[in-house]
Amino acid sequence: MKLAVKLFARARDLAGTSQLEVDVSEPATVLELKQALARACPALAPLSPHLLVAVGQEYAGDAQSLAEGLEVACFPPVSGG
Amino acid sequence: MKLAVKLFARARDLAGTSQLEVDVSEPATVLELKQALARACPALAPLSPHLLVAVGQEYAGDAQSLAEGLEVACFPPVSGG
Amino acid sequence: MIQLTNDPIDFAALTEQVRSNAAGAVVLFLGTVREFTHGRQTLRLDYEAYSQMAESKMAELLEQARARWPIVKAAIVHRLGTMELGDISVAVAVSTPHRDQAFEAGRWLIDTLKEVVPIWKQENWDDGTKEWIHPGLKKSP
Amino acid sequence: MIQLTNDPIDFAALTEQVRSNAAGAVVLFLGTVREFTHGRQTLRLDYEAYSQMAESKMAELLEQARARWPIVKAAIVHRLGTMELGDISVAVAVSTPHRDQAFEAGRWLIDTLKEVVPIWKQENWDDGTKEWIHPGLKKSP
Repeated sequence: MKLAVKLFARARDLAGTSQLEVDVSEPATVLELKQALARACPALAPLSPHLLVAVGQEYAGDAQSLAEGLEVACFPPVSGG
Repeated sequence: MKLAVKLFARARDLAGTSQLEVDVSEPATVLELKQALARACPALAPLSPHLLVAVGQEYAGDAQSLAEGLEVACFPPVSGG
Repeated sequence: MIQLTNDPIDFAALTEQVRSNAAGAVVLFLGTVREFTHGRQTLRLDYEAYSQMAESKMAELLEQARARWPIVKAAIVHRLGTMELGDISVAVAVSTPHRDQAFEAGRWLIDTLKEVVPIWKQENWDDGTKEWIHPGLKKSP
Repeated sequence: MIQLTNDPIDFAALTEQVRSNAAGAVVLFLGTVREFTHGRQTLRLDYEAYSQMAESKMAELLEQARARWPIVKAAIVHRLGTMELGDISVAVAVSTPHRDQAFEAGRWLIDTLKEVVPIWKQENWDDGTKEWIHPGLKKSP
Protein backbone atom coordinates (compact mmCIF):
# COMPACT_ATOMS: atom_id res chain seq x y z
CA MET A 1 0.00 0.00 0.00
CA LYS A 2 1.04 3.58 -0.47
CA LEU A 3 1.25 5.82 2.58
CA ALA A 4 1.64 9.58 2.51
CA VAL A 5 3.94 10.44 5.42
CA LYS A 6 3.88 13.95 6.82
CA LEU A 7 7.31 15.28 7.81
CA PHE A 8 8.15 18.07 10.23
CA ALA A 9 11.04 20.26 11.36
CA ARG A 10 14.52 18.93 10.50
CA ALA A 11 13.01 15.80 8.92
CA ARG A 12 11.12 17.98 6.45
CA ASP A 13 14.20 20.12 5.77
CA LEU A 14 16.41 17.08 5.15
CA ALA A 15 13.83 15.42 2.92
CA GLY A 16 13.12 18.69 1.13
CA THR A 17 9.39 18.04 1.27
CA SER A 18 6.61 18.11 3.86
CA GLN A 19 5.08 14.86 2.62
CA LEU A 20 6.73 11.71 1.28
CA GLU A 21 4.89 8.89 -0.40
CA VAL A 22 6.26 5.46 0.49
CA ASP A 23 5.25 1.98 -0.59
CA VAL A 24 5.04 -0.80 1.98
CA SER A 25 3.75 -4.31 1.50
CA GLU A 26 0.76 -5.34 3.57
CA PRO A 27 0.51 -6.19 6.40
CA ALA A 28 3.00 -3.52 7.44
CA THR A 29 4.27 -2.29 10.79
CA VAL A 30 5.71 1.06 11.86
CA LEU A 31 9.19 -0.52 11.74
CA GLU A 32 8.66 -1.47 8.10
CA LEU A 33 7.46 2.04 7.37
CA LYS A 34 10.66 3.47 8.89
CA GLN A 35 12.75 1.13 6.74
CA ALA A 36 10.79 2.11 3.63
CA LEU A 37 11.26 5.80 4.50
CA ALA A 38 15.02 5.33 4.82
CA ARG A 39 15.15 3.67 1.39
CA ALA A 40 12.90 6.30 -0.20
CA CYS A 41 14.82 9.18 1.30
CA PRO A 42 18.45 8.48 2.26
CA ALA A 43 18.77 12.11 3.39
CA LEU A 44 16.83 11.17 6.53
CA ALA A 45 19.55 8.72 7.60
CA PRO A 46 21.19 11.02 10.24
CA LEU A 47 17.83 11.27 12.01
CA SER A 48 16.64 7.73 11.60
CA PRO A 49 17.41 6.24 15.05
CA HIS A 50 15.54 9.16 16.59
CA LEU A 51 12.54 9.51 14.33
CA LEU A 52 9.13 9.29 15.97
CA VAL A 53 6.09 8.02 14.15
CA ALA A 54 2.50 9.07 14.77
CA VAL A 55 -0.39 7.07 13.35
CA GLY A 56 -3.82 8.61 13.50
CA GLN A 57 -2.23 11.46 15.48
CA GLU A 58 -1.06 9.10 18.24
CA TYR A 59 2.52 8.05 18.95
CA ALA A 60 3.09 4.56 17.54
CA GLY A 61 5.63 1.92 18.54
CA ASP A 62 7.64 -0.09 16.02
CA ALA A 63 5.32 -3.09 16.26
CA GLN A 64 2.11 -1.19 15.54
CA SER A 65 0.42 -2.24 12.35
CA LEU A 66 -0.55 0.21 9.64
CA ALA A 67 -3.55 0.37 7.39
CA GLU A 68 -4.35 2.36 4.31
CA GLY A 69 -6.11 5.66 4.92
CA LEU A 70 -4.57 6.31 8.35
CA GLU A 71 -2.81 9.64 8.83
CA VAL A 72 0.90 8.95 9.28
CA ALA A 73 3.57 11.43 10.36
CA CYS A 74 7.26 11.15 11.06
CA PHE A 75 9.33 13.66 12.99
CA PRO A 76 12.37 14.13 15.24
CA PRO A 77 12.05 14.77 19.00
CA VAL A 78 9.78 17.67 19.92
CA SER A 79 11.05 20.97 21.33
CA GLY A 80 8.00 23.15 21.93
CA GLY A 81 7.46 25.23 24.99
CA MET B 1 12.32 50.42 81.76
CA LYS B 2 9.02 50.95 80.03
CA LEU B 3 8.46 49.33 76.65
CA ALA B 4 5.57 50.10 74.30
CA VAL B 5 4.62 46.76 72.74
CA LYS B 6 2.71 46.78 69.46
CA LEU B 7 0.03 44.11 69.21
CA PHE B 8 -1.55 42.63 66.09
CA ALA B 9 -4.47 40.46 64.96
CA ARG B 10 -6.01 38.28 67.71
CA ALA B 11 -3.49 39.56 70.25
CA ARG B 12 -4.71 43.10 69.66
CA ASP B 13 -8.36 42.02 69.80
CA LEU B 14 -7.85 40.11 73.09
CA ALA B 15 -5.92 42.98 74.67
CA GLY B 16 -8.37 45.53 73.34
CA THR B 17 -5.55 47.83 72.29
CA SER B 18 -2.92 48.00 69.56
CA GLN B 19 -0.18 49.02 71.96
CA LEU B 20 0.49 47.97 75.56
CA GLU B 21 2.98 49.64 77.84
CA VAL B 22 4.84 47.21 80.09
CA ASP B 23 7.47 47.72 82.74
CA VAL B 24 10.48 45.39 82.90
CA SER B 25 13.53 45.67 85.10
CA GLU B 26 16.85 46.07 83.31
CA PRO B 27 18.60 44.09 82.01
CA ALA B 28 15.60 42.38 80.43
CA THR B 29 15.16 39.58 77.95
CA VAL B 30 12.35 38.74 75.58
CA LEU B 31 11.23 36.00 77.99
CA GLU B 32 10.89 38.58 80.78
CA LEU B 33 8.95 40.84 78.42
CA LYS B 34 6.52 37.98 77.69
CA GLN B 35 6.04 37.38 81.43
CA ALA B 36 5.47 41.09 82.02
CA LEU B 37 2.94 41.16 79.16
CA ALA B 38 1.04 38.21 80.68
CA ARG B 39 0.85 40.03 84.03
CA ALA B 40 -0.15 43.33 82.45
CA CYS B 41 -2.79 41.74 80.24
CA PRO B 42 -4.22 38.41 81.47
CA ALA B 43 -6.51 38.38 78.42
CA LEU B 44 -3.51 37.35 76.33
CA ALA B 45 -3.11 34.10 78.29
CA PRO B 46 -4.77 31.81 75.68
CA LEU B 47 -2.21 32.96 73.11
CA SER B 48 0.82 33.13 75.31
CA PRO B 49 2.63 29.89 74.40
CA HIS B 50 2.35 30.88 70.75
CA LEU B 51 3.16 34.59 70.84
CA LEU B 52 6.03 35.77 68.67
CA VAL B 53 8.13 38.77 69.57
CA ALA B 54 9.87 41.09 67.13
CA VAL B 55 12.54 43.51 68.31
CA GLY B 56 13.68 46.16 65.89
CA GLN B 57 11.43 44.48 63.30
CA GLU B 58 13.33 41.19 63.56
CA TYR B 59 12.08 37.97 65.14
CA ALA B 60 13.64 37.63 68.60
CA GLY B 61 14.25 34.50 70.68
CA ASP B 62 13.46 34.29 74.39
CA ALA B 63 17.09 34.94 75.38
CA GLN B 64 17.49 38.12 73.37
CA SER B 65 18.09 41.19 75.49
CA LEU B 66 16.02 44.33 75.22
CA ALA B 67 16.97 47.97 75.43
CA GLU B 68 14.97 51.11 75.78
CA GLY B 69 13.99 52.76 72.51
CA LEU B 70 13.84 49.55 70.48
CA GLU B 71 10.62 48.90 68.60
CA VAL B 72 8.94 45.86 70.14
CA ALA B 73 5.96 43.96 68.75
CA CYS B 74 4.12 40.85 69.86
CA PHE B 75 1.78 38.79 67.72
CA PRO B 76 0.38 35.30 67.10
CA PRO B 77 1.52 33.12 64.14
CA VAL B 78 1.26 34.83 60.77
CA SER B 79 -1.29 33.87 58.11
CA GLY B 80 -0.69 36.13 55.13
CA GLY B 81 -0.65 34.99 51.54
CA MET C 1 10.19 45.02 43.81
CA ILE C 2 8.06 44.54 46.90
CA GLN C 3 4.87 46.32 47.85
CA LEU C 4 2.03 46.37 50.35
CA THR C 5 -1.07 47.97 48.94
CA ASN C 6 -4.69 48.59 49.77
CA ASP C 7 -5.64 48.55 46.09
CA PRO C 8 -6.46 45.62 43.81
CA ILE C 9 -3.29 43.92 42.56
CA ASP C 10 -2.52 44.47 38.87
CA PHE C 11 -0.97 41.05 38.21
CA ALA C 12 -0.55 41.76 34.49
CA ALA C 13 1.61 44.82 35.16
CA LEU C 14 3.56 42.85 37.77
CA THR C 15 4.23 40.04 35.29
CA GLU C 16 5.29 42.53 32.59
CA GLN C 17 7.74 43.98 35.12
CA VAL C 18 9.60 40.71 35.52
CA ARG C 19 9.75 39.77 31.83
CA SER C 20 13.23 40.05 30.32
CA ASN C 21 15.19 38.91 27.28
CA ALA C 22 17.54 37.23 29.75
CA ALA C 23 14.75 34.96 31.00
CA GLY C 24 13.25 31.90 29.37
CA ALA C 25 10.69 31.35 32.11
CA VAL C 26 8.27 33.42 34.15
CA VAL C 27 6.20 32.01 37.00
CA LEU C 28 3.38 34.03 38.51
CA PHE C 29 1.58 32.88 41.65
CA LEU C 30 -1.69 34.45 42.75
CA GLY C 31 -3.34 33.81 46.09
CA THR C 32 -7.08 34.37 45.71
CA VAL C 33 -9.95 34.47 48.19
CA ARG C 34 -11.53 31.01 48.14
CA GLU C 35 -15.19 30.58 49.03
CA PHE C 36 -15.05 27.24 50.87
CA THR C 37 -12.55 25.99 53.48
CA HIS C 38 -13.23 22.55 55.02
CA GLY C 39 -16.88 23.02 54.13
CA ARG C 40 -17.20 26.42 55.78
CA GLN C 41 -18.21 29.37 53.62
CA THR C 42 -16.20 32.58 53.54
CA LEU C 43 -17.94 35.87 52.83
CA ARG C 44 -14.75 37.97 52.75
CA LEU C 45 -11.31 38.24 54.30
CA ASP C 46 -9.65 41.10 56.15
CA TYR C 47 -5.86 41.29 55.98
CA GLU C 48 -3.70 43.35 58.27
CA ALA C 49 0.08 43.72 58.50
CA TYR C 50 2.83 44.93 60.75
CA SER C 51 3.68 46.97 57.70
CA GLN C 52 7.28 48.10 58.09
CA MET C 53 8.44 44.69 59.29
CA ALA C 54 6.40 42.98 56.56
CA GLU C 55 8.06 45.09 53.90
CA SER C 56 11.51 44.46 55.27
CA LYS C 57 10.83 40.70 55.46
CA MET C 58 9.50 40.66 51.90
CA ALA C 59 12.66 42.44 50.70
CA GLU C 60 14.75 39.89 52.64
CA LEU C 61 12.90 37.03 50.92
CA LEU C 62 13.79 38.44 47.51
CA GLU C 63 17.44 38.74 48.54
CA GLN C 64 17.51 35.18 49.84
CA ALA C 65 15.86 33.88 46.68
CA ARG C 66 18.43 35.75 44.57
CA ALA C 67 21.19 33.98 46.51
CA ARG C 68 19.66 30.56 45.78
CA TRP C 69 18.44 30.87 42.20
CA PRO C 70 19.63 32.83 39.14
CA ILE C 71 16.71 35.21 39.29
CA VAL C 72 16.51 37.78 36.53
CA LYS C 73 13.69 39.80 38.11
CA ALA C 74 11.24 39.16 40.92
CA ALA C 75 8.37 40.97 42.59
CA ILE C 76 6.01 40.40 45.51
CA VAL C 77 2.87 42.40 46.18
CA HIS C 78 0.54 41.75 49.11
CA ARG C 79 -2.80 43.48 49.40
CA LEU C 80 -4.21 44.57 52.77
CA GLY C 81 -7.72 45.43 53.91
CA THR C 82 -10.98 43.76 52.97
CA MET C 83 -11.10 41.32 50.07
CA GLU C 84 -14.12 39.76 48.44
CA LEU C 85 -14.38 36.25 47.01
CA GLY C 86 -12.00 35.76 44.08
CA ASP C 87 -9.91 38.84 44.90
CA ILE C 88 -6.14 38.52 44.70
CA SER C 89 -4.51 38.84 48.13
CA VAL C 90 -0.92 38.20 47.05
CA ALA C 91 1.07 37.98 43.82
CA VAL C 92 4.59 36.62 43.38
CA ALA C 93 6.27 36.93 39.98
CA VAL C 94 9.72 35.65 39.13
CA SER C 95 11.74 35.25 35.94
CA THR C 96 14.79 33.01 35.49
CA PRO C 97 16.74 31.57 32.55
CA HIS C 98 15.13 28.10 32.91
CA ARG C 99 11.75 26.92 34.14
CA ASP C 100 12.81 24.67 37.02
CA GLN C 101 14.41 27.70 38.69
CA ALA C 102 11.31 29.85 38.23
CA PHE C 103 8.99 27.20 39.69
CA GLU C 104 11.30 26.52 42.63
CA ALA C 105 11.91 30.17 43.43
CA GLY C 106 8.23 31.09 43.08
CA ARG C 107 7.19 28.22 45.30
CA TRP C 108 9.82 29.04 47.92
CA LEU C 109 8.88 32.73 47.95
CA ILE C 110 5.18 32.14 48.62
CA ASP C 111 5.83 29.30 51.10
CA THR C 112 8.32 31.39 53.05
CA LEU C 113 6.17 34.52 52.88
CA LYS C 114 3.40 32.55 54.57
CA GLU C 115 5.78 31.50 57.33
CA VAL C 116 7.64 34.68 58.16
CA VAL C 117 5.98 37.84 56.86
CA PRO C 118 3.88 39.46 59.61
CA ILE C 119 0.53 39.61 57.86
CA TRP C 120 -2.67 38.09 59.22
CA LYS C 121 -6.03 37.25 57.76
CA GLN C 122 -9.36 37.30 59.45
CA GLU C 123 -12.14 35.08 58.14
CA ASN C 124 -15.63 36.53 57.84
CA TRP C 125 -17.73 33.35 57.83
CA ASP C 126 -21.20 33.21 56.35
CA ASP C 127 -22.70 32.66 59.84
CA GLY C 128 -21.63 36.19 60.74
CA THR C 129 -18.63 35.19 62.89
CA LYS C 130 -15.13 36.52 62.43
CA GLU C 131 -11.97 34.56 63.16
CA TRP C 132 -8.31 35.47 63.00
CA ILE C 133 -6.33 32.70 61.35
CA HIS C 134 -3.23 31.79 63.37
CA PRO C 135 -1.67 28.50 62.25
CA GLY C 136 -0.96 26.18 65.16
CA LEU C 137 -3.49 27.83 67.47
CA LYS C 138 -6.88 26.54 68.47
CA LYS C 139 -9.78 28.46 67.03
CA SER C 140 -10.91 31.51 68.90
CA PRO C 141 -13.68 30.80 71.42
CA MET D 1 -9.04 25.62 27.18
CA ILE D 2 -6.26 24.85 24.73
CA GLN D 3 -5.17 26.90 21.74
CA LEU D 4 -2.50 27.18 19.07
CA THR D 5 -2.19 30.70 17.75
CA ASN D 6 -0.06 32.82 15.47
CA ASP D 7 -0.80 35.93 17.51
CA PRO D 8 0.89 37.27 20.64
CA ILE D 9 -0.39 35.48 23.75
CA ASP D 10 -2.61 37.56 26.02
CA PHE D 11 -1.46 36.05 29.32
CA ALA D 12 -3.57 38.45 31.38
CA ALA D 13 -6.78 37.30 29.67
CA LEU D 14 -5.67 33.67 30.07
CA THR D 15 -5.08 34.17 33.79
CA GLU D 16 -8.44 35.89 34.22
CA GLN D 17 -10.04 32.89 32.53
CA VAL D 18 -8.80 30.47 35.18
CA ARG D 19 -9.59 32.60 38.23
CA SER D 20 -12.49 31.31 40.28
CA ASN D 21 -14.06 31.70 43.73
CA ALA D 22 -13.45 27.96 44.15
CA ALA D 23 -9.68 28.45 43.84
CA GLY D 24 -7.24 29.80 46.39
CA ALA D 25 -4.26 29.57 44.06
CA VAL D 26 -3.44 30.41 40.46
CA VAL D 27 -0.13 29.52 38.83
CA LEU D 28 0.79 31.00 35.46
CA PHE D 29 3.86 29.80 33.57
CA LEU D 30 5.22 31.74 30.60
CA GLY D 31 7.94 30.48 28.29
CA THR D 32 9.73 33.46 26.78
CA VAL D 33 12.37 33.80 24.06
CA ARG D 34 15.72 34.02 25.85
CA GLU D 35 18.62 35.82 24.23
CA PHE D 36 21.52 33.61 25.35
CA THR D 37 21.78 29.80 25.45
CA HIS D 38 25.13 28.31 26.52
CA GLY D 39 26.79 31.55 25.46
CA ARG D 40 25.23 31.61 21.99
CA GLN D 41 23.03 34.51 21.02
CA THR D 42 19.53 34.02 19.65
CA LEU D 43 18.06 36.56 17.23
CA ARG D 44 14.62 34.96 17.02
CA LEU D 45 12.86 31.60 17.14
CA ASP D 46 10.54 29.95 14.63
CA TYR D 47 8.00 27.51 16.00
CA GLU D 48 6.07 25.00 13.95
CA ALA D 49 3.56 22.34 14.95
CA TYR D 50 1.84 19.25 13.70
CA SER D 51 -1.22 21.24 14.58
CA GLN D 52 -4.10 18.79 14.85
CA MET D 53 -2.02 16.30 16.83
CA ALA D 54 -0.57 19.09 18.99
CA GLU D 55 -4.06 20.30 19.87
CA SER D 56 -5.26 16.82 20.69
CA LYS D 57 -2.17 16.18 22.87
CA MET D 58 -2.62 19.48 24.69
CA ALA D 59 -6.26 18.57 25.39
CA GLU D 60 -5.10 15.15 26.65
CA LEU D 61 -2.62 16.84 29.00
CA LEU D 62 -5.41 18.89 30.56
CA GLU D 63 -7.51 15.75 31.03
CA GLN D 64 -4.61 13.90 32.63
CA ALA D 65 -3.86 16.83 34.92
CA ARG D 66 -7.52 16.98 35.96
CA ALA D 67 -7.31 13.31 36.92
CA ARG D 68 -4.29 13.95 39.14
CA TRP D 69 -5.04 17.30 40.78
CA PRO D 70 -8.26 19.04 41.88
CA ILE D 71 -8.03 21.58 39.08
CA VAL D 72 -10.69 24.26 39.05
CA LYS D 73 -9.73 25.67 35.65
CA ALA D 74 -6.74 25.28 33.36
CA ALA D 75 -5.60 26.62 30.01
CA ILE D 76 -2.66 26.11 27.66
CA VAL D 77 -1.83 28.37 24.72
CA HIS D 78 1.16 27.84 22.42
CA ARG D 79 2.15 30.40 19.84
CA LEU D 80 3.52 29.39 16.43
CA GLY D 81 5.55 31.27 13.84
CA THR D 82 8.37 33.74 14.36
CA MET D 83 9.05 35.12 17.82
CA GLU D 84 11.39 37.91 18.82
CA LEU D 85 13.44 38.11 22.01
CA GLY D 86 11.23 38.32 25.07
CA ASP D 87 8.11 37.13 23.25
CA ILE D 88 5.91 34.57 24.98
CA SER D 89 5.93 31.22 23.16
CA VAL D 90 3.75 29.30 25.61
CA ALA D 91 1.47 30.04 28.54
CA VAL D 92 0.05 27.55 31.05
CA ALA D 93 -2.46 28.77 33.63
CA VAL D 94 -4.04 26.63 36.31
CA SER D 95 -6.19 27.27 39.37
CA THR D 96 -6.71 24.90 42.29
CA PRO D 97 -8.03 25.15 45.86
CA HIS D 98 -4.50 25.09 47.38
CA ARG D 99 -1.11 26.29 46.15
CA ASP D 100 0.84 23.03 46.21
CA GLN D 101 -1.63 21.60 43.70
CA ALA D 102 -1.35 24.61 41.38
CA PHE D 103 2.46 24.53 41.38
CA GLU D 104 2.57 20.77 40.81
CA ALA D 105 -0.03 20.77 38.06
CA GLY D 106 1.50 23.79 36.30
CA ARG D 107 4.95 22.25 36.44
CA TRP D 108 3.71 18.89 35.18
CA LEU D 109 1.76 20.49 32.33
CA ILE D 110 4.70 22.44 30.92
CA ASP D 111 7.18 19.58 31.50
CA THR D 112 4.91 17.09 29.76
CA LEU D 113 4.03 19.49 26.96
CA LYS D 114 7.72 19.76 26.19
CA GLU D 115 8.00 15.97 26.01
CA VAL D 116 4.95 14.95 24.03
CA VAL D 117 3.32 17.81 22.11
CA PRO D 118 4.54 17.85 18.48
CA ILE D 119 5.88 21.38 18.28
CA TRP D 120 9.42 22.28 17.26
CA LYS D 121 11.52 25.38 17.54
CA GLN D 122 14.22 26.54 15.18
CA GLU D 123 16.98 28.77 16.50
CA ASN D 124 18.05 31.75 14.44
CA TRP D 125 21.53 32.38 15.83
CA ASP D 126 23.22 35.75 15.57
CA ASP D 127 25.83 34.28 13.18
CA GLY D 128 23.08 33.85 10.60
CA THR D 129 22.69 30.09 11.01
CA LYS D 130 19.43 28.32 11.70
CA GLU D 131 19.10 25.14 13.70
CA TRP D 132 16.12 22.95 14.54
CA ILE D 133 16.20 21.95 18.20
CA HIS D 134 15.64 18.22 18.68
CA PRO D 135 16.52 17.04 22.19
CA GLY D 136 18.77 13.99 22.15
CA LEU D 137 20.07 14.61 18.64
CA LYS D 138 23.44 15.95 17.65
CA LYS D 139 23.37 19.43 16.25
CA SER D 140 22.68 19.79 12.58
CA PRO D 141 25.84 19.83 10.45
